[in-house]
Amino acid sequence: MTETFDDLRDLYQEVILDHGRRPRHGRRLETYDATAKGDNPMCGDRVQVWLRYAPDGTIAETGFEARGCAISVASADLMAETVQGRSKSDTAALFATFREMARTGVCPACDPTMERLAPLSGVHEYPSRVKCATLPWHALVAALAGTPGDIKETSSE
Amino acid sequence: MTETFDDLRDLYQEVILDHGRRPRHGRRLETYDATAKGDNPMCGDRVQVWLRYAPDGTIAETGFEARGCAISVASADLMAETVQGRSKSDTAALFATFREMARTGVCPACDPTMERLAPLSGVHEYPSRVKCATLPWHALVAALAGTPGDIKETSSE
Amino acid sequence: MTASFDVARIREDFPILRQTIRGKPLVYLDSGASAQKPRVVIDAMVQCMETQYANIHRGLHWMSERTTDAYEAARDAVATLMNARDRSEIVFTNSVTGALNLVAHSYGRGILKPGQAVVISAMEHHSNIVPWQMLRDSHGIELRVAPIDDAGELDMGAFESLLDDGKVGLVSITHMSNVLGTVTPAERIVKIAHAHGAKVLFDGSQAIVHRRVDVQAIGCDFYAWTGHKLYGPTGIGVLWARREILEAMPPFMGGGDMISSVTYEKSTWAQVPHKFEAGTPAIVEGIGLKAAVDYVQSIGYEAMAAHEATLTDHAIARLSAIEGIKIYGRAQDRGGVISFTLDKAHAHDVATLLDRQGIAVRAGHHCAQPLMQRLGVDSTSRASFGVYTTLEEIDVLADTLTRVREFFTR
Amino acid sequence: MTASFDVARIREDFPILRQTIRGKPLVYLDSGASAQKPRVVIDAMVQCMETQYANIHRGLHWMSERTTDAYEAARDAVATLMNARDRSEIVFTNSVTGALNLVAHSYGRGILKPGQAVVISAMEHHSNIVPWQMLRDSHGIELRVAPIDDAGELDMGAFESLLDDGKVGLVSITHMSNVLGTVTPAERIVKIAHAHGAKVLFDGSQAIVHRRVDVQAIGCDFYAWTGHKLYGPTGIGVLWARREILEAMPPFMGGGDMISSVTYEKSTWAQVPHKFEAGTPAIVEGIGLKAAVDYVQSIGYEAMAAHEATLTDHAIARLSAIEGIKIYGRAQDRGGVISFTLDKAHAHDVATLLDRQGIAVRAGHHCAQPLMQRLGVDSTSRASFGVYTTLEEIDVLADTLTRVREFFTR
Ligand SMILES: Cc1ncc(COP(=O)(O)O)c(C=O)c1O
Ligand SMILES: Cc1ncc(COP(=O)(O)O)c(C=O)c1O
Repeated sequence: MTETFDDLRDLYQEVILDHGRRPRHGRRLETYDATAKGDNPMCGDRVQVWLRYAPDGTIAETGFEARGCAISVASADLMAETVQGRSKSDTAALFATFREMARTGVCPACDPTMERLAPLSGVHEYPSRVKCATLPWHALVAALAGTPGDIKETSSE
Repeated sequence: MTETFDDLRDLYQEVILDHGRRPRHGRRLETYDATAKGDNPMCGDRVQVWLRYAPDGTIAETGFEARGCAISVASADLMAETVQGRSKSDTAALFATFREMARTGVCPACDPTMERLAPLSGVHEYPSRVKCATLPWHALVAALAGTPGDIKETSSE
Repeated sequence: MTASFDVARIREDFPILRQTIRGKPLVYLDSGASAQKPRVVIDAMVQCMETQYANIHRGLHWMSERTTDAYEAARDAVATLMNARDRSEIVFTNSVTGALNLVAHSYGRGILKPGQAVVISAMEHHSNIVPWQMLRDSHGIELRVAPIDDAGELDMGAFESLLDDGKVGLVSITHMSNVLGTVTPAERIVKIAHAHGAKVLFDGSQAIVHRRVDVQAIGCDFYAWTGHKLYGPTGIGVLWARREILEAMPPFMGGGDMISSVTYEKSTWAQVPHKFEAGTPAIVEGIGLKAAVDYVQSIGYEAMAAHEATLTDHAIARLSAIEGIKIYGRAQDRGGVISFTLDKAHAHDVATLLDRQGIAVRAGHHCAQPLMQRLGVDSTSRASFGVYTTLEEIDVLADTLTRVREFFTR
Repeated sequence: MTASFDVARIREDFPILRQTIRGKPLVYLDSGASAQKPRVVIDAMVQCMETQYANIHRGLHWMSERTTDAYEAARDAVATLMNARDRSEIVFTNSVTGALNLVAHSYGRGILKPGQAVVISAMEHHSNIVPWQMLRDSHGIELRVAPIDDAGELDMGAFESLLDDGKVGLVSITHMSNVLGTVTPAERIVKIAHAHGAKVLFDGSQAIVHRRVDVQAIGCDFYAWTGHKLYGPTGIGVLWARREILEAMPPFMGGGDMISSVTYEKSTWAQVPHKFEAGTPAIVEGIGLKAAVDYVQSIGYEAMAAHEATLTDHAIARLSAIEGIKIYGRAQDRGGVISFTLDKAHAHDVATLLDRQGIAVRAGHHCAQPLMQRLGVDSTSRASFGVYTTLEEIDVLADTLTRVREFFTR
């Protein structure tokens, strides 16, 4: 097996397969401060993100429910891990860096905090899969902005 | 001059130029039994044909007014000359033969009565000009059929 | 393979099949989305642009006459292909979507009356749903949906009962599903619809790729399809309709070529089919489409259909044997389009993993969201076949799918 | 010729120019009807079909991703060409006729209200007349026609007074006449129209071939043109409109690619521009159009416009000297399109005689019957120029026309 799909390792690294199969944060939060949905009509992926803030306004916890591919689920889960303890503006900056990495496959601005997200950089080869990776982030950012409605993913990736 | 346009002789034979410039029958009949209009919307050619029948039902006289190119005017004039004295069914058969000749450039079924029309066979190279040559005939046939209304040339040539 | 069908020779006609993807030979199993183009189609387009290109229908010069002839020869070829009674029954549009919208606008708003109904089926492409929804919302036409059974076949009893009240003016239904492969019983549909006073339009985008379509034998009133799926160029589609219906329909778009005369007060329309062909048409594409039709005719529908049946049987046998696979659609009469899901892997991941091995399939809702809902899925993967598809390619697909599942199961 | 413009080198880019017609070198003076295609355009189309062709926007496989990129790159190239603020303001249609009908249907029926008026000019192509007549007749919109003066220029005073009552919702006007060559004062038209609360649509089919179009500088609301006249493929046209206007407009055609979600009860629309691009688009043609735009940009509008001014001045000087000729249109600001009649020969006979000498011109009403009526003619002959046109070709035209007249005068 491994031989045949060796060239898949760049895209489907073990960490993606693992988080895609067994997301740690794949659940609706019992109590939450904000939520938002993301939707990619082109492929049918759907995600909802819930947020709880700490007293200092940083993100205390993130949960999500996703219907989608391994990449979107893994991306949501890795996102949830990464943003824990961060401020809103930190998170927005992180998304910008992540999005750039997903689009281009490289990350000049990456610091160690991005390490957890780096396995997702392989999607840059597939513009349509880039959207899978960024969908949960769009929902997160919408939730942070306090737009709890139905957030559509635009096709601008 | 003549050298340059030698290769035009097949299309614009002297008889066409002559009849195109000075049609013998280019006038509305004072008294008539039938009339019809032809119209080629693609190029803007327009013709009206008037008919007078002899007591035996043959065509006694044909007149026309045409706005169009040398080929349509010459064709109308040569038609008017050719159909004089003919019965309706004769005329219809003549049109069928003429149309075939205009389309193909050859005329296996041609008899001496077609001689006058033969100069028009050059149009076969120009499908869009074939319609110029057949337009007056369409109007004539429509007049013979007793449809005095506004007859449109179809683009079926 | 049948004896008369030499797929290796046919593959040589398609330059793209020599491509490798990521160093692996291309296995193109996405013909249902769009077919590859044989050399003759590409050459016809190039030859037109290099030797005689000009705008058509109103030029008096040599190139315009030649190009007009070549473009109009496409109409003849299509009329023959579909066994139309008359070449003037062939209207060229930009795609089947354009053709279906033409009918929805012109027949829908011009002939159907508010209060009448249009029947579609539960397995339509969005192109045969949305135009009727727009007609419903703007013109007061009711939209009815004929259900399918679990095998993916049209429920004929339910279909007929939708027509019972006599309100249905038009049945617009796929002749072959782009998801399930189901071929619908066209002649029976027409009989039932006509008995209830309804006209019938078939979306033949998939069907005409797979079998001979004889509009007179089917007895329908409209038949629409799209050039790029029949090995032809993009940017051109076909609407066939009975001449008397076309003549009764008001024009859809206004512009050059579709008029007889124009004054500011009033314009009059050209004869059919030109009445429906406003503006400079897809000239080079029409000429390419003729080459595609000639190509298909030279292979022959009988040979193509036999080849496809062989492929489809083999694919269903091989894919069914994969653990955790689910294949959608088990119609008796079906074409070479197979949708499936794997239990352990999402359709998109499947498509991407296959792509890494050079295998092109489609994954998603296939522009048929209501059907997806009926099937209880968000998306499926779909393999679809063309004249150039081989049994070996299907084996590669099946073997790779087995490994894809293992990859996601470890 | 200007120094920077090497027409001999440019001619080498166009394979068709090596053709002979009836043994004579082709003199193609019908670019206003449709332009010839440079090698780069043909190659881009061939290369797409031979190496990466697939349907776009929803494929997950390598070829679909590559082809989607290439097609969407055409949108970027067109956005840059027109200086659109945003690539999503570029809608691809099948032709300018399709673009004008899109506006007439969607903006006309969706935004304009019965009782409002649309202003066109007296020198429109049928494509910019008939859609508004159809809108008038179905939707109760008044159609007003701004007159031209005897030089063939828009009568700006009369134009403004048509807007006086504030009822005009849209001005839809040519940016350059395909008969008279007149370039209309776009920025002044926009100023006046906006001052009266009307939006402005330009039919730029001819204009964009001859000069740089900057939609932000012009300040208009819509701008439409057609690919085949800008050295691009047939089957593709462009509508640019301000994003907020496109967003407010309802969709025109329904189908795949233009939806966000579909259920039988209700569908929601994709973001602009996709909302207006139903069905599989003219993929290969879009890719060809990008090559055409790149080609035009590589020559540069400044060089093209200078070349054309040289040709036009020369042509007017040479043709005016012919006995019995009448040239239509003497606008100050004009492009390389020259209509004329000869006193002794009908326009069709002229075109045919020229064709026998290898010279391709157009003769007829040029899809502008109301303008013909205004000019008091049934038809004219028309010579129109492209980047590949030479002064020598114009000399051949003038010399041959002199002989044509003699031929009909003897
Ligand atoms: C000014 C103008 N408008 C509209 C058109 C129509 O273009 P198309 O036939 O490509 O739709 C043309 C060309 O024929 C034109 O010159
Ligand atoms: C059954 C069916 N109908 C309609 C369409 C739409 O075709 P197009 O996108 O060429 O208009 C397709 C293909 O996408 C199809 O398979």
